[in-house]
Amino acid sequence: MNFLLQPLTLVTFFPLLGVLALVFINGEQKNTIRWTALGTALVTFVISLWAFFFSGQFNPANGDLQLVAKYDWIMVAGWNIRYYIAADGLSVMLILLTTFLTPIAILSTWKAVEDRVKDFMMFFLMLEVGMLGVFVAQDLFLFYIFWEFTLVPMYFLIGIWGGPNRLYAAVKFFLYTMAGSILMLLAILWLGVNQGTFSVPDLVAKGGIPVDIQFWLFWAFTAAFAIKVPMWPLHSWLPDAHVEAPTAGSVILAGVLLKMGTYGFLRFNLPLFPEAAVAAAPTIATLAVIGILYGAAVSYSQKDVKKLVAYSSVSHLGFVMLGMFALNSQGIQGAILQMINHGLSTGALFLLVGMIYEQTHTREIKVYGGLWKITPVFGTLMLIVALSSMGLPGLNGFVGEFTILLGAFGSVAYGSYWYAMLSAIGVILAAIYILYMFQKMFLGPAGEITHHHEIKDLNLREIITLLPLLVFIFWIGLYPAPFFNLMAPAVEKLLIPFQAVLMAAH
Amino acid sequence: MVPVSYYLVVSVILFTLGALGVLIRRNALVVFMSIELMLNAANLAFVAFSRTFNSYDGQLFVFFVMTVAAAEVAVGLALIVAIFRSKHSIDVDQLSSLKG
Amino acid sequence: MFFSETSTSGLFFNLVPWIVFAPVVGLLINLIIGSKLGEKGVGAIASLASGSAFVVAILQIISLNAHPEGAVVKVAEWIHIGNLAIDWTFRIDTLSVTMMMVVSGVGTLIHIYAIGYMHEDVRFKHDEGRYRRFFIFLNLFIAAMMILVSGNSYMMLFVGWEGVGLASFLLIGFWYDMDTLGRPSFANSNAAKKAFITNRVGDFGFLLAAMMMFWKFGSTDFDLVFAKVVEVAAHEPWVILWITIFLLVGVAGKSAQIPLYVWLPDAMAGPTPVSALIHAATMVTAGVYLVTRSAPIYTLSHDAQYIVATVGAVTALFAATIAAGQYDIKKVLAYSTISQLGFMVAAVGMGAFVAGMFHLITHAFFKALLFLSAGSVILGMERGHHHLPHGDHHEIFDPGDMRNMGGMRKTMPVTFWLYMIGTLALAGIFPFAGFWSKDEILLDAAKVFPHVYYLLAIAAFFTAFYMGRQIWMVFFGEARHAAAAHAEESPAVMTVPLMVLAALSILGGALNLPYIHTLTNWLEHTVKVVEHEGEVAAWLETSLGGLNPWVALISTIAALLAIFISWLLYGRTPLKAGQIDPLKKMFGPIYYGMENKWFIDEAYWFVFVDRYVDLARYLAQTIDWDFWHEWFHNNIIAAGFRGFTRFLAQLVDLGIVDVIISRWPVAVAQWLSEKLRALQNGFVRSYALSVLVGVVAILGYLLLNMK
Amino acid sequence: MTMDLMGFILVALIAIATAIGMLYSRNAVYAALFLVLNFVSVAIFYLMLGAPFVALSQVTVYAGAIMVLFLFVIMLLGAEKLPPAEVLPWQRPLAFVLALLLFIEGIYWLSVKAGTTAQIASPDATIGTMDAVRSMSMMLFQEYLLPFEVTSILLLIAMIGAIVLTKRVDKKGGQA
Repeated sequence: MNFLLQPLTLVTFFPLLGVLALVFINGEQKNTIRWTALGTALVTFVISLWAFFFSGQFNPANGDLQLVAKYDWIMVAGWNIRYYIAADGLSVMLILLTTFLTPIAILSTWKAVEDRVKDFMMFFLMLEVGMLGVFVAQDLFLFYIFWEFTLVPMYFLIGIWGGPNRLYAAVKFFLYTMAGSILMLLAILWLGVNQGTFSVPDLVAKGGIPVDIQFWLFWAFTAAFAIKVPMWPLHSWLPDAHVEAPTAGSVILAGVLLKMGTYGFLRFNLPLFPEAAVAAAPTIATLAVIGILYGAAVSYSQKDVKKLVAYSSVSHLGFVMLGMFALNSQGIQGAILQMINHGLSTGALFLLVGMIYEQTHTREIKVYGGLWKITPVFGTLMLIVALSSMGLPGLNGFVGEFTILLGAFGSVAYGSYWYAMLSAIGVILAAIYILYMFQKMFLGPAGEITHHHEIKDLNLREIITLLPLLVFIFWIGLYPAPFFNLMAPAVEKLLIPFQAVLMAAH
Repeated sequence: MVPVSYYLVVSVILFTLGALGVLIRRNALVVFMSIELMLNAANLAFVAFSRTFNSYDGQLFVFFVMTVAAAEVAVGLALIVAIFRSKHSIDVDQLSSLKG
Repeated sequence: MFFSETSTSGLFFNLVPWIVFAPVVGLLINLIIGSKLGEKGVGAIASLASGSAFVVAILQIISLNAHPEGAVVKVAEWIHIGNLAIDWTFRIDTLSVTMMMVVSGVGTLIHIYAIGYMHEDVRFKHDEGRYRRFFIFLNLFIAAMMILVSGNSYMMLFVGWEGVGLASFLLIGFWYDMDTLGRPSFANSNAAKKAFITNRVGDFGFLLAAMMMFWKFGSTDFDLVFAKVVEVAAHEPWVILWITIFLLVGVAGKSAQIPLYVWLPDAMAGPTPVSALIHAATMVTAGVYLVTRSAPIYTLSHDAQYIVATVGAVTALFAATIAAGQYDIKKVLAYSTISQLGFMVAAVGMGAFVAGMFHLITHAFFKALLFLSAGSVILGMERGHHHLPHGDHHEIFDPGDMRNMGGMRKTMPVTFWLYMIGTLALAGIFPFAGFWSKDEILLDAAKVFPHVYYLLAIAAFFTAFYMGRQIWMVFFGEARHAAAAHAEESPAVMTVPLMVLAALSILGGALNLPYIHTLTNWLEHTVKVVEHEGEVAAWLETSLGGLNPWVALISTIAALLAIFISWLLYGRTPLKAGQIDPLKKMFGPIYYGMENKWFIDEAYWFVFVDRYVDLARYLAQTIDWDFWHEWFHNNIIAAGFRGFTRFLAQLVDLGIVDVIISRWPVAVAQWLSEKLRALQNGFVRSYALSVLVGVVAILGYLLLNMK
Repeated sequence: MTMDLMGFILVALIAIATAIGMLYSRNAVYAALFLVLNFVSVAIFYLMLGAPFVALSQVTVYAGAIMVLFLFVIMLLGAEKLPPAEVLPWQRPLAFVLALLLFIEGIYWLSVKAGTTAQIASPDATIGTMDAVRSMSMMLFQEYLLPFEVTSILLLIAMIGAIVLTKRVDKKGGQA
């Protein structure tokens, strides 16, 4: 019983209770199923809040891993695999983001998913378990299991409830991610076998991996994470998956699944291979800068609004990577915040796009036009979210982007202003594609669809779905201090080994 | 008294002869008889041990063996008759249709 | 010059956040319950919000008189990471309060004006529901602009900087579903987008400057930056130069200087109060404020000052030439604004910060006056058009085209006189406000950068010319369109604020009269007034207490001459309907260029926009989709994988694995069974023999192993 | 050498001789007769070992019933002799060798185990009397009741089997 009541274990596996409950509900009782799933997700969110803020067991001022649950699991033949979960400032917000976005995503499916609702909700809750597991696992083996586990429900979510080309997208998503994961698995096994433990904190404390081997391990991990992020040029699965996935799937995919990649860099690549990370920083930064500019330019040219948002993720995640490998506190804290921001903003964008798609069944930008006049609430919310996405000061996107650029500008690891200066052009390009999208859909005269189709403004449920996201968009934009405070000690701890390494490298 | 081991020696000799008979005779009836001989040798050993351990179990076993032998003979001979009807021979070497 | 927060006790300094909160409260009220308040209520709430900010600004002046060193008021932390500390901190000093006064003062007047203007505008455009939205946006603008002028750090300034950009975007695109003539179109929203994106280019420069400041000075707070600036300038002068240039990019974006001025003429798509407030009086002067605020940095680099002053001066002249060739009443004023901003930028660029600020203030008065009067003219034209007997309201009618006007001094006398005052002030005629401020700039330019002086003087000449042209075309002569003949005067809610502005345009010069220098003394607390020791021409020695009679005389004569020439061309023989502009007859190709804005828009379009669109399309379609997503995926990854699997299946599996795992064992088994088959001879006896072999062997084994 | 031993040796020689005789008589009838003799001599052994009931059963069942059956079949089939045609040349020598080995193994085992089996334990008073038959019967119908009853079923099945196998079926039945 102690095992189950451990806060993080409870948070991680609570959605499974919902899955269990759903098993016993008749598939025809769709509303019961929806309420059960939503209730489960909400309770999970409440438990996660309790675990971090009200249980008294988590102290944000402490940069160490907390809420530890550690049990021996597979301890044969020198394989010290443990059930080891814990959280620190690096993962708290991502865990909360997951538990926060899941109920919102479920709420967004109320009318959108009518087919096989029970299966959908079961997969969705299982997906939540997988994602939470990824963020809490401190044992590489356990992490890998959760990491791969998330693929399965997502595969079905895309493959069953997706758009017309869903099977192609689902298979592509699955295979690309798997391909990267294999290399990571090799690296994990090497570490586990040679270092005698799979536990990340132990591995970090032990250190002493020779630099040339670090190099190989670093890039093996990078292969898995870079595909997930996705870093340019490994992004070609993303538009398919995003476009074909159902709205809730896109929200979770953009909001949380992509963050698993960036989180992976933060949790594993940086602390485990500091020398390799410093050596690779300029390379990663170059890819990130290309991703920022390329993603923004490609977004601008999209005809499908969902694709536009999908490519904008390439650009935004480029910022995250740029900040992370700046290897200073501004860059990394900005990167973590930007992960959250992207989850909120792009999640909200996908929700909004999904809401209009439900009515018109088209995502082509040019058939809209003049929507703001017909649907003022929808237009206003879209404007706020779009501005957040393009980084308007006062909204969340800016705080993340600015701190990232600032970190990159003064990064010792990069040793050049050019990365930040070129990425700052991304700020201009972001304005171009976001405003283009907003203008062509919401401004101007009524378009083909707007003219012939009776489009209703958002209803109460949809507003309630979006409202929590908007609250955070403003909160982070105006007063991000609580968020920075939550991660600052952990980031400072993460950076300690780099000071020496950077000193030696430059 | 004659030592029991003597009987056992005789039993061994009879058994060996019986086995030899199975192997070298082609006449199915004689093969059959050799089998009976082997059974007898075993029976003899049973009785000898019964005597040694002063127990009736051995003798009772002989009794059962005889019953089984009687049943065996009944069926075996019936088989031989049946085979003879089709093959017109009781030479076991003629019955090699199971050749691999 | 560090301020301590204790000095704020007992004063009004702590009220300063309300200059932002008041308009925010106003916009929230209008957003949430505005639909129930009615037009009057919405307008009143918004004006009241803006007026409250004005009151707070006045209270700050009172406080500053007692404590001229000012104060900083910290409201909350914003971004704190490591040694990066950016707070929501308000700064009260003479400079920021001056800007607050201008923004909230002019802003409030324009709010009141807009109550009347928008009441009619939404009716002409047939969308009365949008009335409320206008005031929400206007309050949003006031809030953002207040953040801009009152922030204590470059980053808080930047929040306002982008915030006013957003408000500008929303207001330019206010009639987002039509063009300026009310036809369904993307034109207005394109203008809005253009403004925002061009501003973003400027913001890009600002961001780079801010980041460089943080890494070189350790902060973006004004005081902390200025405290270290001398030290850094001594070691790394290039840092100062780059920061100033990056800031200049920001200034060029926001204050519409070359090369980023192109958005401002298009911004006239917004309703006229917007043009007056944002695109003439306040937002576009943010760049001037920024340079003035950054005075300690700019004064350290002569190169930077030279560049800024030159950019300003060239813009001033360049825009003035274009203004002379425009037909749209607001476009003329737009280019005039760019030109006047050039004056201000040139002034602050060469270190004449007080002169720049002075001109900023007077310009805010008279240009707001001009725009609002122009708005009054346009609405008058609309009304006239509306009342036309034949009622053909579907013909394409441009109420802002000066070629449709003429003789309107009779139909709109109040507006005419107000417009006249604005024109004289802008042309720099004694004793209107523009005379004093422009003169001060010219005087300083003559002292510091002679080439700037020449450029500005010519620009001043053009200014007087195009304003004269406008007056003659609009108000004199005969009506060239029936609408002009039937135009009606605007209501008091619009004309009263204009009269206030007119009064300010007349008396604004009193702020900084020679010998008295109220503004100089006032700003001295914040901006160190630098005395220049440049090559001072002998004739300048006659300068008396900041008024050089020669400079004043030359500019006044030039202005009068320009007005005279304009009278010769447009006033003596008024234009007839459909007649070609006389200037065009005289300077054919040159005028063609002026008329078409020297084709700068087209050039930008060709060089940047089209190229970017092409590049984006190429990247998206050819590179990303066709090549990377399709070709590479299908032909390299998928086909490669298929090839690999085929290789595995055919060569490895059938060629190696299958041979080892199945064919060889089969062969062995076959050979073995071929041999062993002989044992299976079918003879019962031989089987029995085998059994016996087994028996013997097993028995032997048991015996041998028996204990 | 006691009378007992001499008698034993005599009977043993007869038993072995008749066994060899059975093995080597070309005529199956002779073989059967040799076997009858052998059975009788074994029956004598049983008597000597104090198992008169078994001895009697041996004579009646084996020497009497079973061997008569054999003779009947031999006569019935008229196949008492086979033509000398050896198809398995190795069979015979190999059989001898194996038989020898088996014999040696048996003897070896006896010699090793001689310590425990060389002597007959002190003769029980009951064995060899009519009491013994009683005791045996008691055991048979009490302790071994189930096997005894099973043998009856076995015999029944054997009987049915023999009838089925030897029953001449018409050609149409297809049974050989």
